[in-house]
Parts: sequence; C-alpha cells; structure tokens
Amino acid sequence: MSHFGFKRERFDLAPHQALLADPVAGAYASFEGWVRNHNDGRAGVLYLEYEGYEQLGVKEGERIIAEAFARFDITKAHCIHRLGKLEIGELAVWVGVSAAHRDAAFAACRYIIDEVKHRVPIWKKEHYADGDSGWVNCEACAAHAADTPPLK
Amino acid sequence: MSHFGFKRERFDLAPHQALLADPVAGAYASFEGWVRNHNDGRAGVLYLEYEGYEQLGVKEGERIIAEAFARFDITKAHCIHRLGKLEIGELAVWVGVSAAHRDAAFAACRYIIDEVKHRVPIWKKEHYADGDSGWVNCEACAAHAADTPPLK
Amino acid sequence: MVQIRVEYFAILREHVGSAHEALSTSAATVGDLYEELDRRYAFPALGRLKVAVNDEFCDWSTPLQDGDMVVFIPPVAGG
Amino acid sequence: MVQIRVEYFAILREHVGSAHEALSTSAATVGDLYEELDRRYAFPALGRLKVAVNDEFCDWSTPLQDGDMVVFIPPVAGG
Repeated sequence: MSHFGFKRERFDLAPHQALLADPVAGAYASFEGWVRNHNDGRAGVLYLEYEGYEQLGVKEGERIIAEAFARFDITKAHCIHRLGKLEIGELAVWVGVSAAHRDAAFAACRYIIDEVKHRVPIWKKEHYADGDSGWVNCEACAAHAADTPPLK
Repeated sequence: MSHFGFKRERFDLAPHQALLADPVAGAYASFEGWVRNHNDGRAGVLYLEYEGYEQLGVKEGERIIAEAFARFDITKAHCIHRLGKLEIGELAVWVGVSAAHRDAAFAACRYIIDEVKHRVPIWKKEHYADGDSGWVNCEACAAHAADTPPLK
Repeated sequence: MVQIRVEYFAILREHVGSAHEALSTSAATVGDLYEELDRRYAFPALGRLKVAVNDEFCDWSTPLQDGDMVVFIPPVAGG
Repeated sequence: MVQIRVEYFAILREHVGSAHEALSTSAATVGDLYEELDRRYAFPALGRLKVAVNDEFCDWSTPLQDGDMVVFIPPVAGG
C-alpha cells in the first residue's frame, strides 16, 4: 500500500483523510504546508513552482513513513506533496497520522514533515512581485559558495 | 470573534478549517479526537455520550486559545468540541492552528488540546457492548475515594 | 438565608436525578453548600471537585450571594 | 567508456538548459562524472550536493556502470 505520493494538480484531501480512519484510532494529527506570501523575511511572493524527482522521492517518502511506524505507536500515516505551480494559500504538502493516543500521532506527524522537508528530492522556486525568482536553499548556498566544496 | 465552540450534531469541518487560511500562514497543524472502540485497555466501547457545561466551557476554551496566542507566534486558532451521543469513529474534538512556521503551529495545537482536555468542563460516558457504562475519570476517582477528601 | 440555583452535570446529574434545583440555604460559602447537599444526597466520592459560581470557576471559600448559580464540577474528560 | 544518462532537476536543469542527456564517459565514479560535467557546464556552487544512481541515493565513490541513470541533487526545499 502506498503511503507517500505526489500530485500534479489540486486535489481534495477528504478521501485521503478518510483512509486514516480506524476503530482503534482515537487521535488524528495532521500538518499542512500552505504557500505563504513571504519567505526568509522577504515579502511579495507571488507563486511557487515545485519540482520533484518523483521516482526517488516516492521511495524516500515511503522510507520516512516506514521509519515513523517503527518509532511511534501509530495506526496509519500518509503524506502527499504537490508539484507544479502553486498560488498563495494552496496546499503544498499534507501529512496525516492516526493513532490510539495523541502523543504518538503528534510525534509521528512532526517526524514525517521534518524528514520530508530535509530528505525528499523536491525543489521550490519562488516568484516575487518584483519579477525576481530563485530556487529556495540553492541561492543561499551559492552565497556561501567559496566556503564549501560542492562535494561532501 | 469566537475561537471555541460546541456542536450538538455532526458538522462539516471544511468551512471551519477555511477560516484559518491567511496569506502569511505557511503552516497548519490540526488535531482531531475520534471516538475509539477501547479505553484504558478495555475493548468493546459501543458509543460515547459527551455532556458539557457550555457557558463555562466556552469561556474556558476561549481563555485557553488566548493563552496559545500569547505563548506562540500563531496566525489563527480554533477548537470545536462535540456534545451528545457519538459513535465509534466520530469526531469528538477538532483543534486547528495556522502560523507562519510549523514549530509554532504544532506547539500551539498541542497546547490547546492538552489544556482543553484538562480544563474545559466536558464529561464523557462510555457505553460498552456488555451493557456496562460509566463516566470516564469519575469511576477511577471513586475507586480511590477513601484516600482523598472531596474538596481540595 | 439566600435563594440560589444549583445545576448538576454528568455523574452528579445522574446521582441527584435532576439537572438543576432552586434552594434556600443558610450556607455561607460554596464549600458549606457542598457539605449541606452532600448530607442530603450522599454524593459519590469523585476526587478533586472544582466549583463554579455564575459561570466562573471560584474557590470553595467564595461567599454565597442571593441569586447565585452554583455548579460542582466532577473531574473532566473532554477530547 | 560507459554509456549513461544524466537527468537534471531544478536549478541544475535550468543551468544546463535540458532535463536529461545521454553521455559516453570515461569517468570511473559518479564523483568523477560530476567533475567532468562541471568542467563543461561550470555548475553553480550549491553547497552539499547529493547524488543518486538508478533512483537510489549513493556515495560519490560509486563506480559508473553502463546504462546507469545519474542525478545530481541540489539542496532540497520541500514542504
């Protein structure tokens, strides 16, 4: 069964949330990442473009959720990440976790979103009202280019 | 504006979640409490009845959410608690929090549900398949009756 | 003597058999009122009760006043 | 010489101007391949790149084999 997926278009969360229902589950914790109009203290974000390396991304996403099942006493967990052009306020990522108790649901939900943001090969390009644009993280890295070798 | 409310009937979460949207909010954390078929290691829960002292409950719920705004850098927060008879799997409580960043959204969501469970005057009666029933927490307290004076 | 109203919820409502009652009492505080009603109803032992007057939590030493609405609050179990 | 395919994403795709290319290379490892391509394209400095071969993360010392599909992975920014 698939626990992690990409969507190229807007989608309805309800049927995905419904898959997390279970008679033993008393707790559901979720996280949604929404496109906001500012980043790193800079206002004027118009829209974002998300690009993913999907084949590897799905594998890494599934590994993260398997880790969450190993670490926390949870019932079900899913994550969906959007790709493509997203307007301000649009859902970029959703993590949903059900569990018997809320401690595990919260901890696993947090674990999954943190790891997804750090490990799944997804890139985000910001487009600003002033016409500027840039790949998030990459531009900051470039600023420190002299300090670090490109290969670890 | 109201941040905490009771509902006596099933309701659609979508319009309530929609109220948390904001162009500055990049993170949305939510918690849902669902009626589960077991409690304290005992299986066979058939349904629950929730009873609330609504006038005081709304005041205390609003205080809790005001505390969350004071403690965490959040954008919007709401909590709705069901009352009445709830079947297994039904939504008993929802907490939704939006924020610029996910740390604050998660922390505030956790704070609100923890405080609501401890402070808002709501009571839950479990009905079991074997015909037994009982008010959660009160029966356990009664078992220790000899140890504690009724008045603190 | 003051004229007050007591509302009962959950296990206390079931124990008393009523959701509310109007009372005349000589109890000076809400704590005294609890003891008076406990003698009448023999409330179940519930651990740490809280109490509210006029829809606000208060101390057990709060003086009763004419027209007060009193609620004894058993351990809560929301969520 | 091995025949391989390289796919480019995000900032590297824009820099190279193509999402993928087929190559014959004498590079022994994926690290050597990066250096060869860096000489050709002068990749932007991106801090710590990762690398994947055939849709799995791997070390920079991984030997290149005929038919491999290689992806250089700039710092990610999901969520």
